[in-house]
This record gives sequence, structure tokens and C-alpha cells, in this order.
Amino acid sequence: MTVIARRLAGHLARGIVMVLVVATISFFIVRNIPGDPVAARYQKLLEQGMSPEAAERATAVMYGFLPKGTLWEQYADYMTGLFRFDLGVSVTHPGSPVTSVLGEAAKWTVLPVLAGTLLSFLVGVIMGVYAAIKRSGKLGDFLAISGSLLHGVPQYVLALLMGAIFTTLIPVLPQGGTADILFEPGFNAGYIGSLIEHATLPVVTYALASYGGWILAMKSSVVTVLGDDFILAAELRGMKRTIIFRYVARNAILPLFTILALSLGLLFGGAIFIEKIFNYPGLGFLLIDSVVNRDYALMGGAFLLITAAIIVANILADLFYTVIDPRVRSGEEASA
Amino acid sequence: MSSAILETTSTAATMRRNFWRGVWRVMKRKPSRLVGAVIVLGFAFMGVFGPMFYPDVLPRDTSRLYAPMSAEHWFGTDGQGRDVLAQVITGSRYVLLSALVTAVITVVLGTAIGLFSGFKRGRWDTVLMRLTDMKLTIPGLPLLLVLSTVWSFGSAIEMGLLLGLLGWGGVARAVRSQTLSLRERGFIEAARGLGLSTTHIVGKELLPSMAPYIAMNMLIAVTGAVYAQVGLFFLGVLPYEADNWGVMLNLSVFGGGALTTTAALPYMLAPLLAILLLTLGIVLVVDAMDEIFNPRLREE
Amino acid sequence: MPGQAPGVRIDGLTVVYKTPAGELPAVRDVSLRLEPGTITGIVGESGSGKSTLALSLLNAVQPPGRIAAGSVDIDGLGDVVGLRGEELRKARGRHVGYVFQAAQNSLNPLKTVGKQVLDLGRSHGVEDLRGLVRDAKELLGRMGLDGARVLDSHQHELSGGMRQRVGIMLALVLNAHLVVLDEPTTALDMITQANILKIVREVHAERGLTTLVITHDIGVVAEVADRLAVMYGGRLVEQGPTRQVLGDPRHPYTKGLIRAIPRLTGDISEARALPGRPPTLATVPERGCVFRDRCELRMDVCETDDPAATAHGDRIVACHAVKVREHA
Amino acid sequence: MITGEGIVKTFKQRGNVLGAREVRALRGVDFAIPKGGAASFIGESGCGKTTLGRIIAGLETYDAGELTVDGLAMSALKPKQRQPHFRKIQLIHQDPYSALNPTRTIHQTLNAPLTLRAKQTGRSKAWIEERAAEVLSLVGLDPGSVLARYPHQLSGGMRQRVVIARALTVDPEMLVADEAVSMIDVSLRLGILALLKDLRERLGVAVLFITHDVATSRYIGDDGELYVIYRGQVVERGPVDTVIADPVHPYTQSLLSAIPVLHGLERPGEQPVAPVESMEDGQDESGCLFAPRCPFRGERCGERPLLQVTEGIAQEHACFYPERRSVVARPMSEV
Amino acid sequence: GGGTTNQSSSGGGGGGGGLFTTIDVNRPGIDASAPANPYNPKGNSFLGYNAMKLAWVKNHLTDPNQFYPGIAESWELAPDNSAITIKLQPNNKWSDGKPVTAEDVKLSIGIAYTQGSTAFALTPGAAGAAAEVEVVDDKTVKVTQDMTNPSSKFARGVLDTFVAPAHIWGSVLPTDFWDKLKASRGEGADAEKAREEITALGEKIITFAPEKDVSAGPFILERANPGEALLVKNKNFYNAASVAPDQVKFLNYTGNEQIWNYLISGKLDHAGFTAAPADVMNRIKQAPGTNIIKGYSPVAVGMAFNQTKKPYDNVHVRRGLAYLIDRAEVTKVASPEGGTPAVTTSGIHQKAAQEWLGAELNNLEPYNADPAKAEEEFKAAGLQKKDGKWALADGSPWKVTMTAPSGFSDWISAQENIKGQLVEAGVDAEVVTVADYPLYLEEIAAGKYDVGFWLIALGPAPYDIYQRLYGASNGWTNVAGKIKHAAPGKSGNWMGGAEKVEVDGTEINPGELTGKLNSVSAEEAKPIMLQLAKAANQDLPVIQLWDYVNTQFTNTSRFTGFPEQDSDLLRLPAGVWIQLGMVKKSS
Ligand SMILES: Nc1ncnc2c1ncn2[C@@H]1O[C@H](COP(=O)(O)OP(=O)(O)OP(=O)(O)O)[C@@H](O)[C@H]1O
Ligand SMILES: Nc1ncnc2c1ncn2[C@@H]1O[C@H](COP(=O)(O)OP(=O)(O)OP(=O)(O)O)[C@@H](O)[C@H]1O
Ligand SMILES: [Mg+2]
Ligand SMILES: [Mg+2]
Repeated sequence: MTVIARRLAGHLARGIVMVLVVATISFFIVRNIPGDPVAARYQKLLEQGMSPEAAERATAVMYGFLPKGTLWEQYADYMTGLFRFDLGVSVTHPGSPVTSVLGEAAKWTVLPVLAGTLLSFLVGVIMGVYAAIKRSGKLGDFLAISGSLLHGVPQYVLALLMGAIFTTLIPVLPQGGTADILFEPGFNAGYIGSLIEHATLPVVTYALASYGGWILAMKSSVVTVLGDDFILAAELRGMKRTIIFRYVARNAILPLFTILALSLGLLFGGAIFIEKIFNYPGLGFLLIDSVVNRDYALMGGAFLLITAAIIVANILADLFYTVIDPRVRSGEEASA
Repeated sequence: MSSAILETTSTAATMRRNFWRGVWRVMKRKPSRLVGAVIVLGFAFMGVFGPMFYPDVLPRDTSRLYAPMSAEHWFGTDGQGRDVLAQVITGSRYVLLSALVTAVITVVLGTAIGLFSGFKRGRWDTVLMRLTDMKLTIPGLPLLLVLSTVWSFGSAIEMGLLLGLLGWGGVARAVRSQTLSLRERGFIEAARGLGLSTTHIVGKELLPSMAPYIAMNMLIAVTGAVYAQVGLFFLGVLPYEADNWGVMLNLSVFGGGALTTTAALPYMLAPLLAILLLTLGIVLVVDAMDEIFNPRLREE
Repeated sequence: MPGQAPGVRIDGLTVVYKTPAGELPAVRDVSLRLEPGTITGIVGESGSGKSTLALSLLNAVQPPGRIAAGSVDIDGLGDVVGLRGEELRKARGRHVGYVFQAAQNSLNPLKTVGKQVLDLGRSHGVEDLRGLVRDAKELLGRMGLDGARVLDSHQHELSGGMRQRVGIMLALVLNAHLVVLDEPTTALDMITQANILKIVREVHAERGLTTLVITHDIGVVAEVADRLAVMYGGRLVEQGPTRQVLGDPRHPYTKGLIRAIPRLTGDISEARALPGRPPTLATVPERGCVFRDRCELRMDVCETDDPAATAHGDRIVACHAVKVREHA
Repeated sequence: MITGEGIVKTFKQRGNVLGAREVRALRGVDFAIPKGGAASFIGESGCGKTTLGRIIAGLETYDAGELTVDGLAMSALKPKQRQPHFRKIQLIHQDPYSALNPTRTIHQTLNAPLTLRAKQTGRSKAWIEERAAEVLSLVGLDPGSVLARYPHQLSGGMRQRVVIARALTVDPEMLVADEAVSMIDVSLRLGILALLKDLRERLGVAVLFITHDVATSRYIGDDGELYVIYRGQVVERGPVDTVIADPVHPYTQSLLSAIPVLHGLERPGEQPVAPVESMEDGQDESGCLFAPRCPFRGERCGERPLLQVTEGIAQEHACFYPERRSVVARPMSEV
Repeated sequence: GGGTTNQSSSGGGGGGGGLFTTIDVNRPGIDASAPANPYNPKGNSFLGYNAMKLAWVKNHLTDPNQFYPGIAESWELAPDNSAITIKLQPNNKWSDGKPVTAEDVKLSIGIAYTQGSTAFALTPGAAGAAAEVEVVDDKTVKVTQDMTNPSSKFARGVLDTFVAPAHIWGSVLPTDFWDKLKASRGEGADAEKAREEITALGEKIITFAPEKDVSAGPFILERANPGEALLVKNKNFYNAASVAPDQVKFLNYTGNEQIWNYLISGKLDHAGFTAAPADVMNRIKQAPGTNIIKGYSPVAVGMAFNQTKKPYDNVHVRRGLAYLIDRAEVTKVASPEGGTPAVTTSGIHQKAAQEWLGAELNNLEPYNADPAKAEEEFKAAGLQKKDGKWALADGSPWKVTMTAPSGFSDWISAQENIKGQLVEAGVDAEVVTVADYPLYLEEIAAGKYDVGFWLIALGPAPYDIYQRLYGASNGWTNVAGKIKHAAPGKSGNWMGGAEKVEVDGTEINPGELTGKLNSVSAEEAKPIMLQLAKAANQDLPVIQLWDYVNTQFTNTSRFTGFPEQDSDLLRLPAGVWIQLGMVKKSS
């Protein structure tokens, strides 16, 4: 297990450096954004019919939520805050620390994306095996091309098509929101049913969008393994089909687990288009919203969280690999 | 000795002819690949010549806003009463041009960095690869969203430039590993042993071996770039651009209610179909290239 | 239950591969007899069809190849070419043990050797799995390995020679009495090779096996085989008792091959390479003798007629020139 | 004249923060190859033969010791200055297919170094073409039919000849042939070996032959020297035929004993030596490196023996208990 | 408080239900974790439902001082506008049972100071600021105006104030708050410091999170999630007997298309103003029970010129463009349901213009689309026409570059349409967008654009109407009742209009006239409004394109009694309609 410990130490060191770098980059990008959130709010109030003076004064309060001091002081504050998990105060959500706004939104991203990822992984892997076994037939061709197409098509195309079908043409699914408020939140059928109903479109779309990748990856992995000598050897030893299938499956799925772990890093930022199109109040949505509203702190925070998740997933993927693959576990470097 | 040269060139020509015959055979084996090639060529034609068929400002017919599909307007009209298909065609130039810029930058930068890193190895390699790792770790779309607020996208070229600057990581990584594995192949070592210049080694030995691979990456980068920019326009975080696919999507959904009623649906579907078709074309062509350039299959 | 040391009769075996240029034979009209209890060696250069022939013994030619004609009759099993499905699967491993060409990589990298032995047992309905593991351990011990340790190891923890021995163990542990070894020592170094060859010989004798060894290295055959068959371009050009063939080769190819072996002792000026180059699937002539392009005894008939394999006492040679000489 | 003194090479496998794995590939190797001479390095897989060859060809650096080319110590020179010297030493790769760029014709492959040379010596284009044809003829290929081809259109033997021809374009003083025939069909091997010998004789090129097949080492010339290497150390060194006929180091003896006997043509040696089987991991680093596998291990073997000359023995060896044993098979005809 | 919910009533089906479903169009994105705090922009405090003001401003065409009762039952304004006496609802209680008192109002006014309201402004000399707040008795409060810079909107400023329960919110203001306030009134460093301290309190107030929602409105917050918020009836509300719904469900929305979908599926009992394309509107109309109420919305949009840039400094160019643009077509394309084409470009919303200008309105040049006149004007401006294209006087090409913030789809559509119209008439044009609204505002104020869209005619107060044309953006600032003018390009003067304009032969200073509107009575304002309307219409600092129409959606399947067309309740939240007892369950 020392291998794991050693790897972990290295990864953690690198990960922390990476987070700091990203935090720095995002800090400076975000502080260079032209446009003034206060002015934006002022004009919004005007549109809502508030008199100009009232609007001006109402927005003046928001100055209190803008960071103060020189750029370098702000930077120092930001970085020290980071160590306390303090990302500052959001302008568009005054009174809520950025971390809690992010936390609320993260809840609504992680679960659907996790569900979507696992769903697509499951289906994609199974279909990938099919595509590999039937690779010289029509079915295999179809699976492979449809996989490439689904993999190639951007998320928003799928989301828009799904939206057009299920909210415009046959309006059966709700568009937006997380659950019907009339249901008492908790572990009751009504609430959970409502949660599922609201999450169906985002989850299914996300699953559809990532399904193509899985089927392709699994197909090529299975094809590789099928070409490996030990499979032919097992066959020549008269091993049962089921056992050989297990050999293929286990060896083929191994590299996919790493990709799976990596794709879990996208949990937080993986569904920006889908959340936007289905108005699902997750992190991606929050990020767009903060960009549009020039909410520095929130934007920086969301970006940092999304990146940090990926870094953590990278580390986990590597450790995971170390644990499940005996070759790596025993210290032999896997040839990259 | 001139006869030798003559013979060489003629044989080279035969080789080339054989190559094209091989291409044709691969294409013919699965007719879908021909379809793919036709689609890709069609898009290229559309991007280059499409806008020439229309006036700079498309004619509008305010009596027919969001008109349904008809023989006259294949994909109906938009909220200004302009023909949707015409917009897809005139809009293709921006999208494809900037995608091409992106692809070129991605591939050139990625290849250069990957080559340098893989070829020099040592300290430079470590530094560049750390950088690449970092780039690859930072999620692209969120970064673009944040960047869209500081960067003003004046033109297709500029758009392509930024996307290209953000996109080279994957290619660099891949080219590096290719370079590393090619380096292990004896012929690179032999060239060094013969005292051939680095320029020769990189330009004449390494690059040609990777050319198909790079070409495939380039095609894939084109699709990636199309998606990214159309997506950003769709989200509305980039400045409006008349006759742009992403803007069309944005206007159809958030202005025309394409996800609410059917009137603006053709308006939304047209650019979506264009993207789907382009993807399909490129997927099919890449599939064919995969086979054409696969060394195993190249040995006849 | 497998009988003791089965005999094998290969008759008119032709195996073709589907290529862009159509179906081409990798093994053509080969007839060969493996006498019970003997070690037969097949030598041939790369691409001459050795592995294809060996796989045919298990009816295991991989697509895009297929057995196009002929039969492989194994005592106690019948014609393997006709076997299908479960029958075929059960024959593999149980009746015929196969040691893979790339035995280096013939183990599942994710499972310990022991687990793979158990998988093998389950596949063949062995009830006494414990006994099977014991047998495996014994076999490994017999081959000079620490059985317990090896069974508990993953492939990557074993050296090349150890892996090869594990491969042999897996071929024998179910008590198969016909064993096919495809290039058992390629990629091993000299000392390990000598060791493996010794083991092959000993185990063959102890267990009463019929063994087929396939190799491109005449030395290996010379070391272990009782009988020797020479393959060229998918054809068996000569076969006979090893010593006889080595000492007195008849077929021009065999002669050339033996002359081309770099030798440790003796006059080096006698050694000479064969001119020309070995054929590949695509360049093997469709009609006539496959060796004629490199043959110094070429005659007109070689262009058109495939020489038939004819017996000359213990020897079988397929050459027009040899026939002519015999008759002369 | 190329000599090496105490060449040491240790590979540090890239580890992480907490330590790297070291592979001691060469542990102080001495050798000397005269102009136009021949030497063979033999030994088991992983003993460091390739590493040594690459160091000699200038493709790899060494950690200690000194490599001298024509009296010049290479470590004293800057990389740029070393290059022309190393260009005189050309490596012939084991795998002739990977040694040729599959995307370039033979013509292009030969032209590149020739153009460089023409530029340096101010020769014309015509010379390049002429010379290309000439080197191909030298290696026994017909320029007309080969020049325009791609490597995959040639057989293994032809490819290896092309590789040698390419090395000849720079007029090398030495060819380092690293297992140059092991991937070539048996029937063609001798052709390449004969070619190397022929080049020695005709062009005066020295040949360093690296192999694990002892027999092939005889074919580059009877004036050649044989170096037997074990785990990065030369354990025996002498004229090829002497070492083969009368090996004194138990490792050499094991190696020679392991060579299959062509029953029917040869009879086996009388005193074959089989090494004691030992696990490869946890190798002992102290004392004689072969001792753990040595059947004749004695008390002194706890020390590391140096290459030495002892009385009554023609070759140098690194063994405290050298003894001639007749291990190699003899032709039937000899007896 | 609040009872358990009736889970079977979900969805919104069935007649005469107790659940009222609505959407707060002013606030996209419900923040489930935000406090029930009316001062917090994301707070779960919904105006008219659980957030109460002293009174509710009527949507009157011209009079800013008309109200419906809220916390205040009645009020009395001194004839000279110098003071207002407010009487609170006698029986009103907070949802926790405590009575609503004058102290609550006083505290709320204190809070209003920290938040910068119109009447309770800290800036010395601000127009219409209160001088004194006096608790007359338990249910009466009197507020006097500082008469140094009086405003006609004083009453509005006072009554348009949130009221929060003092027993919950008392802690947010320090005990010496009122002394501090006094101190802040003067000049000098002490006063400045006091003002700063008070403003700093604003932040604390915005973030204040009461443990539970205590409301004097008809409803109390029950819970919220990111998609929806649920309110239940407040039994202590003074008019609880007339409040029809038991529960109110607020739906979140993040894009208009969501509102459209809800409306089409008949889910909403009410939704505020939402622009919708024609086809969507048709589908909404077809939904059973849909009822669309339209009314006055005191905003118009104008195409504004940066007169420091050539050739827009020339009034003839501006007029020529006005003659070229068919405003009806623009409106049809850009805002078919949410706007009516501007009849003139007087700077006043069409509906209010009739009131202010009467018959004079008909004398204003309507700038009907007329290419011939446009050509005349362009020629008068010295522009040249070459090959059917207009070029500048010096022959250099002319391109009308219109800028809009991206995401403002109606503005962009309008500009696209105008572009098309102009190009057809030989004027080259383009549409450029900037990433977003904040940037747009920053850049337009910096004078970076030639032409951009600008909201004008912010009624009903006359000063507010013209302040957008002749206010800070055009160089005039009103500090303590004194009007100052800054040169074009300075201090935010990006419009760069002339300081004096000739109207009917006399030169006027529109900025000063606008300033006057702040304090004069309605009658006195009329002639000034006419002068300014003429000035705006002739000088055309902006071309008024369309006047917004407030379109509200209701559904009568479950509830009836919604306001009529053009009702003065239209711009008030449905919560106010409910609390006034108008909304009834349908039978
Ligand atoms: N899957 C395949 N598809 C097409 N041709 C094949 C296939 N497998 C083998 N061949 C061809 O069949 C011929 C015989 O192959 P085989 O593997 O039996 O040769 P071999 O004698 O075992 O060679 P080696 O010494 O390299 O193992 C070769 O020419 C080879 O190219
Ligand atoms: N680049 C490298 N990095 C790390 N270790 C290396 C490297 N090159 C060689 N080695 C190690 O050095 C030792 C000697 O290798 P070398 O290739 O010289 O052996 P060899 O005698 O040529 O073996 P073979 O007969 O298999 O070709 C081996 O243990 C090998 O693993
Ligand atoms: Mg084989
Ligand atoms: Mg080597």
C-alpha cells in the first residue's frame, strides 16, 4: 500500500498547487471583467418602474457587497479566504455566502449528473460489448455509428431536441424546477416522485449525451482485449464462454473505470447546457447566471469548485486504478 | 542517373495512384463513408460560396413571421420574416471559418508543443506536460464562459483564435505520446545517428508519419470548435452576430418559443440539423480515414 | 476420459484466410501423422503456416480463417474438424493441451494463476477442485517452481520462463495426453530455453504424451523431437525421423535451411544463405511447387504441378526433383 | 580504434517524490575494437548489450568511465563536437522494419544523409544518385528495383540490407549491429552475416556484433574477439574460437551448454553446465554476480572478481575458479 | 405558523381550488436558502403576499400620488405637500399575533433610510426627502417634508415603504439610530460619517434573516425550494376574511419560455408582464380560462443618438432617420404583444401624452415613414447619395451602427428590422451587440456607441418622464434643486445634445425645465410638458420607437375577480388584488 500512499502524496501536492493556480487565474480573470453589477441592477430597477433616484439609492447598498481595497489586497483576502472555504459574498444573492449558494446548486447538479453518468455508463458498456462482438455486422456498425454520432453531437443539440419533443410536441414532462413545492420535502413517495419527474429530462439527456462515449470506449476496449492473446489462450484451454466473457469484461472495463472516475469530475460542471435548456437550478446554471449578472464572487467560486472537482476526480481515478489493477498496485508503473 | 530519378518519380506517382485507389476502395466498402465525404465537401462549399448567393442583408417579409415550412421557405422564416435556410447557409461561413481557424491553431500549437515536448524530453517535457495537464484539467466550457466576459469577440478569426488557444492540450498530449513512440522506432534514432538535422527529422520523418493522425485531429477539432462557439452564442454570452447558427438557436428558443410552440420549431431545427449533419459527415470521414491510414490495413 | 497417448492423423488439411485478394490458403493439402507417444516437431520460417496448422488440431483457426478441406482425426475424439460447440470446447484443454505461441501473455493479467486454474476446472466440470489445485502445484513443482507461490501470483509477477512453465502446466493439468506447443521458447533466453526444452522432454516421457512442437528454430526440434516435419509456404515439404532428416535432408529447401544455420563449431565457409525470400500468403504461387522460385533443382514441371508428398521409407518428401532422382 | 574503460550506466526509472528505482545496466565495462576489427558481445537478455552498443554509437550517455574514439576522449567534448566522431559509428538496429521510415521510399531514405554529405563536401546532385546506387550495390541489392519502393514492400533481409546501406552512406568506420539478424528469417540470416564480413574485408569497416546467439558471432571473422557479458559486467573475453572451444567462466559455459544440439549432425559436449535456477528478483549485489546461479561456487565468490588473465588460460575472465570444460557440441564429422 | 399542506391539491387541476399559482416575473430564480427578508433582492418575501408596504401605488397615467391601502388604512396630505399623516389599519396583526403599530412603521422608516428610498434619503438636499418622522399615536404616524427641495412625489416616497415587525427587526438598528440620523442631516465631516454609518447598516439589513417569516400580509412563507416557493394564508391579516386562496405557490422561472409553457398548460392563475411571440400568445389565448389584461406601462424605448458623433450631431440626419424607420413594423417584429408603436416621438408614453398634451399632441410631427422626406432631410444635412447609397458630406461611407446588449432579444430584433429597413433605403447599417447589459450601460455612458436603445418616458411623475432625455445622460444634473449642465462627453453626458433648443421660436433649456417638473403641481407641469414634448419631437435626441404595454395573464378557471383592462391595479402584484378582496374562488 505504500505505492498508494506515495502516489497520494504526490497527487495531493500537485492538486493543491493546481487549485491555487486556478484560483489565481480565475481571480484575475474575474476582476478584469468590464461592466458593473451595480449599474446593471440599477437599470433593472428602472425597467421595473422604480424612480431613478430610488433605484440609485437601492443599488448603492450593493456597493457594500463589492470587494474593497486594491487589487492585491483583494487577492490576498481571496486567497486567505480560500483556506477557510470562504469564497466571499455573492452580489446577486446578498446575505448568502458563496459557499452556501454553491452548495445548494451543487446538490441539484450532482445527483442528476451522477444518475445520468451511471445510467449511460451501464447502458453504454453493455451496448459497447455488443458493438464489439457484432463489429463486423450491421448491428455493430449501427451501434458504432450511432455511438460516434451521439458522442460527437454537442449536448445542447440533444437537449434542444429532447426539449422540443417532450415539452413542445408531446408535453409530458415538466420543464424546469426540482420538485413540486406542495410535497413536503423528505422521504415520501410524492416528493420523490416529483423529484424524479423534474429530473427526468436532464438526466435522460445527460445520459444520452454521454452514452456515445461509453459505447465507443467500451467497444474499442473490448476489441483490444478480444485481440489479446490470453483470451485466445483461454478459448484454447476450453474455458466456458461465461468465464471467457467475464475475462473480457473485467479486462475491458478496467480502463473505463478510470474514465468513469474522471468523468465524475465533470459532475459539477458537466451539464451547463442541459441545465440552461431545462432550467434546472444546478451549478452550471448558476455559473451562467453569475456570468450574466457579473457576480464576481459567485462566478469565481463556481469555476473554482468545478475545477477542484475535476482535480479531485483525477486523483481518485489514479488511486482507484492503483487499487484495482494488480500491475500498478505492485509498483510496476503502468506504461502510459 | 536521371533515369533513376525518372523511374523514381513515376513509381512515386503509381504509389500515389495506388493510395487513391485504396482510398476509393475503403470508401466504396461502406457507402456511408462516401455520404460522409459528400457532406463534408458540401459544408466546405457552403462556407466558401454559400453567402455569395444571398444579398448582404437578407430580404425580410414582415407579413410572414415564423412562417411554417413551405416550398418557398424550406425551414420557414424567422421572427424577422427572413428565410431560415438562407441564414443557415450565410451563417455557415462564420461558423466554419472560425472553426477552421480554431482547428488550425489547435493542431499547429498542439503539434508543435507535443513534438517539442516529446522530442526534447527532459526538463522541457516535464514543464510543458505539467502545463498541458493543467490546461486539460481546467474545464473548457466553464472557462470559456468566464472568459467570454473579458474577451470581446470581434470576428470569426478572433473567436477561432481564442478557442484554438484553449484547445491545444489534447492534441499536444496525443502528439507527444505519438512522438515518444515514434522516437523509439529505430528510424528516428538512425537519422540522429546519421547526423541529420532536427529540422529534417521533425519535418521529414516525424511529421509525415503523424500526418494522418494530425489530419484526423484537425477534423475532430473542427467539430469541437463548431460546437463550442455555437454553444456560446446559444447561451447568449457572446455578442450577437447576424445569421449565426448559435444566435439562431438562441433566438428561436428564447425569443421565438421553439420549446413552447411549433411556430419557431423549424427555425431551431435548421441549425440543429446543420450541426447534426456536419457531425455525421465528419464522423463518417474520420471512420474512413481511420481505415485508410491504419498501417495494418495499408499494407496490401 | 482421454485415453493414453492418442495418435493423430491429419489428412489433406487446407486452411484459408479471407483477405482483400480473396481466400488464400495458409496451409495447403497437408497430411501428417502423429504417432502415439512421440514428439513431433514442425519447423518452418515465419508465415509458413505452422501456427495455423497447430490451431487446426483444435479446430480453432481464428476468423477470417477457416478450415476449407481435410480432416484431423484424433484417437478418442474423432474428426475434430466436425466438432462444434460444447463438444469442441470440452475437447480443448481436456484432450488436447495447447501451449500458446505467446505464452508470455497467455494469462489473464487481473487474476492469479491459481484462480485461473480454478476457472479451468469449473469450465471442464472438475468436481475435485482442491485436487486440481494440488495437481497444478505438483506439476509446477515438477518443473522446478515454488507451486504455492506461483499459484498466488499474477502474470506480471512471473518471469518469461516461469510464465511459459505455467502455460505448460495449464495445458497438462486436466490430464490432456495430446499437447501442442507453439513456439514454446521464442523470446526466452538461451539458458531458460534449454531448461524449458528439458522440461518438455521429461514431462512428455513421464506422462506418456503425444506431443507436437512447433518452432522456427531447427535447434529446438533437434533437441526434443523424435520426428521432424518441415513446412514451407503452407506445405509440408519433408518429414521423417529427426536424425535422418537433419543428417540427410532430401528436399532442396530442407537442405538449404540446414546449410543456412549458423553453427557453433565446424567450418563456417560451408554455411550459405538461401537465395530469394520466403513467400507470404499473397506471394505463394497458386499452382506448382511453392519453393520453385528459390530452388536450384527447378524443373519445368515445378511451374505447373504441385509435387505430391511421397513416402521414401520413413521419410516423406514432396519434390519433383527428388522423385526423379529416386527413380533414376 | 574505439576503446571503452570502465563504462558505467545506471538507469533511474522515473519515480515520484519518495524515490526512484535504479537499474544498473553496465557496471564498468572495458573493451577495445581496433580499426577494421571485429568484436561480439554476447549475453542473456537484459545483460546490457544494447545499452553498451548505444553508448558506443553515441545514442546514449554514460555515467562513468571513458569512451575513446580514435584517441579522443568523448566526455571531454561538447555534444556538438562529439557528433562527427559518433557519425563514424553507425548502429544497425535489430528490427529492420522500424529502422526504416514506412512513409519514405528507399530513395528518400538514402538521399537524406547523402544530401547532407554532399553539402559538406561540395558534391553535386549526380553524386548523390550515384552514391545511393553504389551503397545499394555494396549490400547486394539491385538499385533499380529497390530505390522506388517503400519499406513494407521489401522482405526482412532486404530491409536489413537497406539499413546497412544507409549506414554506409556516411562512410562509417564501425558498424554496431545490435541483434542485426535475430528478426530475419533463418534462411536469410547467413546472407546478412556474410555481408557484414564482406564489408569488413572490402571497406575495412570495423564491426561490433551484439547477439545472444553465440554461433552467429563466428561469422563476422575469425580475428574477432568475443565479450561475454553478465548483468552489466564482462565475465570473459578472448578470440571467438578460443572462447567457444574452451570457455572458462561458468557463465560462458552455461550459455554454451544451453545451445541446442543438432542431433544427427552433432554430438553434445561432454561436460555441460546447467546453472542453478534462481529467482530473478532480489538479486544479490555483493560478491560475484553469477555466484548465486553458479554450480561451482566457492569460498572466494563473496568477493567481486575482476577481469583478469591467469596462467594457462588464453582468454581474460572474471572467475576465481576458472576451469576449461568441454561444453559445446561437436560436428559428427569431426570425430 | 402555517399548517400542513394539502398534498392532493398539487398540479392545479379542479375548479375553485384553494391554491393560487403565480410567478414573480421581477425576480427570476428562487433562492431556496435566502431569508424571508423584503430588503434582500433574492429574499423569499413576496410583495403583496408576505411583504407589505404602507400603501400600494396605483398605476395612474399622470398622478404619482394615488394609492390603495396597505398597512396604512388612510392618509392625509397637507395641501402644500409639506406633511403626510398616516393612519394604520386598526385591526391589523402580525402573523404571530402581535398588533401592527406606529412603532413598526417608524422602525421601517429607519430601515428605509439605510436602504436609500426616495423620501428617506440621506443625501442632503435630495428632492422630496422627509424632514421628520413623528409617532402621533399607536396607529398614527406623521412625516414632514424638507421643503428646501420639495418634490411632488413626496407622498409616494413615504407610502411606498415596506413595513417590517419591530419586535423581530428591532435589533437591526442601533439604539442611537435616530440621533445618528439627526447628525447626518448637516454638512461637514461628522454628518458625512453618520451618513456612512447609516449606509453601512444597509448591508446588515439585507443579510438579516428572521428565524421565521412574520408577516402582516395575507400570506406567510411556508417553504421554498430552488424551483418553487409555497405561502399559506395568514389568519391574522386584517382582511383575512376576503382572502380567497389558502395557499399560494410561486413558481420559479429562469427564462420567459418557461412562463409561456406554464401559461399554455393553464398552470398559472396569474403571471405578470411577459413578452411573448405571436404564436405563443395564440397558444396562450387558446388555453382554457386564459384572460389577458393589458394596461398602461410607463416605459417606452427610444433609439438614442450620440450627438457628439457625426453625422448624428445634425438634427436633419436624426429626422431623416425618423422618417425612414417604420415604427409599426419595428414594433410588430420586435414586441408585437408588449408594445404599441410610438405615435410621435415626444418622449412621453402615448397614453400619458394624451393626458399631458391634449389636442396639442396632434400637432406634433408624427414622422410617418416617408422616404421622400427622409431624402430631403438627408440632403439638408449635406449627405450625398452615391449609387443608391447614402454617404457622409465628405463622401466617406456612412454606416448606422446600432448597439444592443446581447440577451435583449426584442431590442436586437428591432435593430435587425431597422437595419433591414435602412439598408433598403440605401443607408448602410449594422447591429452590434455587447456581451451583456452592465457592459452596455458602461460603454454607452462612456460614449462608445453611435446609436443605442434607451429606456425613456418613465412615468407617471413628469420629472421622471423627461429626466431620461434631459437628465444626467444629456448633461443635466439636479443637486439640491439646482440644475447644472456638463459639456458633451463629460460627467456621463453621452447624448451630447445642445444645452438650449429652439421651440416655437423661443430658446429653451430643456434640462432646467425638466428640473422644474420635480416640484411643480400637475397643472403647472402641463405647459412645461408641452414645451419639452415639442423640443423632444423636433430635436430628436431619441427616436421613440414603441411604448410598452403591460400585459398580465390570469386564468379564470380557478379564481375570478381579476382587474379589468387598463385597471390602475395592473402593475401591482396579484397579492395586492387578493388582499384587497377582489379575487374570488370560481364556483
Ligand atoms: N488473421 C489472419 N488474416 C490473414 N492472414 C493471416 C491471418 N493469420 C495468419 N495469416 C497468414 O497466414 C500465414 C500463416 O500464418 P501462421 O501464423 O500460421 O504462420 P507461422 O508459421 O506460425 O508464422 P510465425 O513463425 O510468424 O508464427 C501467414 O502468411 C499469415 O500472414
Ligand atoms: N531507457 C531505459 N530505462 C530504464 N532501464 C533501461 C533502459 N534501457 C535499458 N534498461 C535496462 O537496462 C538493462 C540492460 O538493457 P539492455 O537493453 O542493454 O539489455 P540487452 O542485453 O540488450 O537485452 P536484450 O537481449 O533483451 O536485448 C535491462 O535491465 C533494461 O531493463
Ligand atoms: Mg506462429
Ligand atoms: Mg538488446
